[in-house]
Amino acid sequence: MEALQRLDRRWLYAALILVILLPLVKPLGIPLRPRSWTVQAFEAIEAAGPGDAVLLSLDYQVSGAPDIHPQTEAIIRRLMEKGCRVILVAFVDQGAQFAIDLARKWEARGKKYGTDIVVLGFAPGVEAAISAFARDVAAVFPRDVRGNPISELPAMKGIKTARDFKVIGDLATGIPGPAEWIRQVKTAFPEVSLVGNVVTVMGPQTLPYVQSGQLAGCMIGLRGAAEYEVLAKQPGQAVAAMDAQSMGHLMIILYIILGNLAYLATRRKKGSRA
Amino acid sequence: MLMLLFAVGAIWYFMQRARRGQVPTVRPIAGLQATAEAVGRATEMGRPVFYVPGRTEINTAGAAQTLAGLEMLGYVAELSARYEVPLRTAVAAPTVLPVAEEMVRQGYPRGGEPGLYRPEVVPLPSSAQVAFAAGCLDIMHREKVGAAFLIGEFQAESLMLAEGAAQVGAIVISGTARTFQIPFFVVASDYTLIGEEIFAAGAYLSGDRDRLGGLAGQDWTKILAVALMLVGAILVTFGQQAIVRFLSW
Amino acid sequence: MTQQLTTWTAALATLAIMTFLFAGDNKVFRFAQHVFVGVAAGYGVALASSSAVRVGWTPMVTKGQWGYLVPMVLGLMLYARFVKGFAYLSRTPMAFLVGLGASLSMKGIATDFAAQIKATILPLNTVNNVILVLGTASVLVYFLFTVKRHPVVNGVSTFGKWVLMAAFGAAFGNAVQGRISLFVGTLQFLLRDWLHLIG
Amino acid sequence: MRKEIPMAVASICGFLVLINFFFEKALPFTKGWVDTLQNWGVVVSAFAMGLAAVNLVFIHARHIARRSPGWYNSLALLVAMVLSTVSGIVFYAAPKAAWAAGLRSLWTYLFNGLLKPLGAAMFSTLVFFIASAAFRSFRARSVEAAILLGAGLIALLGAAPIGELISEAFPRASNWIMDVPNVAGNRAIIMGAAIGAVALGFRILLGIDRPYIGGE
Repeated sequence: MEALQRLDRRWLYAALILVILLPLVKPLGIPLRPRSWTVQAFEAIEAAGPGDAVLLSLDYQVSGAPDIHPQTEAIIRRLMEKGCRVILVAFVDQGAQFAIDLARKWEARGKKYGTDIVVLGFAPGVEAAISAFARDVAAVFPRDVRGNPISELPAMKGIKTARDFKVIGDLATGIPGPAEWIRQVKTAFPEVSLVGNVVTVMGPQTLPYVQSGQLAGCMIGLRGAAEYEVLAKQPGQAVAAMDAQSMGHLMIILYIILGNLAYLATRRKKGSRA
Repeated sequence: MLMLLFAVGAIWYFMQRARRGQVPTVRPIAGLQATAEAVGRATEMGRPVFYVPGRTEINTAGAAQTLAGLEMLGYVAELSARYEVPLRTAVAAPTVLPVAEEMVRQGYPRGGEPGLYRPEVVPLPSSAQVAFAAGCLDIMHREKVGAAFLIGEFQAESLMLAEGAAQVGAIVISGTARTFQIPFFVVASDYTLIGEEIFAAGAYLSGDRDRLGGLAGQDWTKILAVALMLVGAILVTFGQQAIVRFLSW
Repeated sequence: MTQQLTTWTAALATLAIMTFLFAGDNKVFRFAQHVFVGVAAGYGVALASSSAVRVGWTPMVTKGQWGYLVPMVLGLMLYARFVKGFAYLSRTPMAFLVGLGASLSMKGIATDFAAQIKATILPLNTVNNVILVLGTASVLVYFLFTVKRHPVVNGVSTFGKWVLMAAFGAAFGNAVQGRISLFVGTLQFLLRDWLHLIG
Repeated sequence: MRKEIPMAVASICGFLVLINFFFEKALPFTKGWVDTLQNWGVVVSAFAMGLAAVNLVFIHARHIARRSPGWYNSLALLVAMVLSTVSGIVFYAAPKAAWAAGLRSLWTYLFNGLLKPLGAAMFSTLVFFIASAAFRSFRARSVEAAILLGAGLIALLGAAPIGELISEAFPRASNWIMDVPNVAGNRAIIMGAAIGAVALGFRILLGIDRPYIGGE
């Protein structure tokens, strides 16, 4: 056991990489059951019908993107399929470029920029910006990222304040996140339907807002994206990642248990000597 | 609205009371009590004490945590002077460096025997997280520290530091208010100051009356919350919505 | 072509960071890290300046909203901190941001305090509801610092600590899960976009 | 005056926002004022975002000038920064102009080829620190740590789809931890933080705390 403790950490790393890599190449197909908060989020987003405007705020940084961006992809795919109007915005600088790339991708697939999807851009100032945006969209974004006045965009027709969106999804890696959106938007417009889409680490601290009804639902990290893909019956890259995810969990659990067994063993040895 | 008035009122009232000399007493905080024990153990082992007051600048959102970490540093400096054990402090942010030096300089004489050991404050790069952590690990390994204090705002480096300290056999006392990092600190160190405990410890050690009074005011706001919750829940069980209605208003 | 160049650069950048795992702090890793900080900073500047133009400058010159001159001047005053002797000028815009931020976050008293109390007022007819109500209350009690110690308070506060630890357990699990997800995402990129090993 | 003006600015802005928040119906004219303040806030924040960059320029220019060890890294940092600043500004200022096409693709290249993968890779290495810490230092040293680790293991197993294959009980237990003790614990933390924010805000608006001064 003590020899195990002195094991070069690189062996631990290599074993972990291998175990995660294999199921990516050769999937196991473990079934996935959506959890209650994801189902709530899915239903809240489903409430948007053809022609309804949905706001997605991409408040994430590149560092957390692999955990949250699949959610954005899955939600937009579903909304495009249904013919909703998707409006993208960012209150974290790095989120804006993801939005621009997504719009271009859907344009290439035959959707019309400005009608089906539009990117407003980024606004600095965190809570001040969110509050200002919620109260008057045009004051913060008189033009979209491509320089078009938003009054001329069909996608923005009839949108003056946060109230005019059928659903708002906040996709966040930190601050601002759902807590800030609730604080600035729900206080001004309690009737707005807000969904919290967060990276996995933020999941636990976001759930109290779902229980209190301040959020209509919550999607947590890559698994949240996978559950959404299952619910929308369009399995994609997030579902494909879940087997690897499972194996990673097992490996870390194994490490913790081995480590604690070694710890107990050395403690018992010390105890018997004393 | 009423809540805000109550909170502000309570904080104001206890602040005034504290200024008049009725300073509230702070409950014992396990991590703080363990501090003396940890410094003592390092002395027995004949190894230095190592201190990191977080990695963040003093003028950012994490400032309150850094400040609490620095106040604890003053206390640890006092203890290490009393036990005559060397103290090493690693500081990341340029704005924190002078404050840390000041804390050590003020804390040392309080423990008597100034000048026996020269406490060292080591500046390390802050913009690169990994480089900072590597610098700390280097100190811990080279000096074989006996006690390590990691108190302030930490991000992902929390793990590397706590693990490194445990590897050299140091007793580890950690504290942060960053919710993501607390779990890692709890499982990887001997004592952890959890969340608001670092602010309370800081206020307690600083003896600042405004802050201690503010602490009492915040406590009474929490007590109001607990009372509303419990009474409300009991009433709701019997079909009475009075408190819920009061809160919606 | 550009797409391929981008993918290759991205793959090499990923591998450069990964060298840290097997070779420790090394030259390649440090270089990649510096490039990251540089691009990120430049990215921020570019976005910030374009939004300053969009929200401040354009309405000012095209619609004659000269009021935006005020925040522009305040914004420039921030940079006085780099000029010896005029550093104090940067305090006013900082104070503006701090005052605005502090008051905006005080709105939390409604959404993070009153609304949370309301959500905790649940009928005590299920075990879960009882745990939720008593758990929230006792964690709050654990975070009381100036109240006289009393056996009942101590007992409640210990229970609060256990609830808190279970909550941190959930946070721990999620943190580990999230880190695995990030790594899985990175591997997916390498295998799919770069090596074309998976679909 | 050097202290009084900033203090007054912080207090007036703060109180206006609060008055509007609580009395918008009674005092409708405050909405316009606060809207203006917030729009100004967006503009000032935009300027503030440049501060960190200026700081970086100072630090790394000094490294290069002194040829201190690793100065070429500083040079790379500054070059990367200049390239992304210039191409980014052009990307946003001239979204359609033909002359800017090259710079626009440079910008996209910098984001997708460098920024995105580097950030993601850096954070994905964290899983390895967790792995080695899991093996060496995550110990059930005390009752608290034991509860935490136990709940953590259940949460971890229940959140993996494979946990469900092993036993139905894992996802159920994990969801229960997330829905009940987690909500209770985090809710209390959220409430504590809200009160803390009020205490801090109150002291800032009254000028007792002046974080905007500091660093004399």
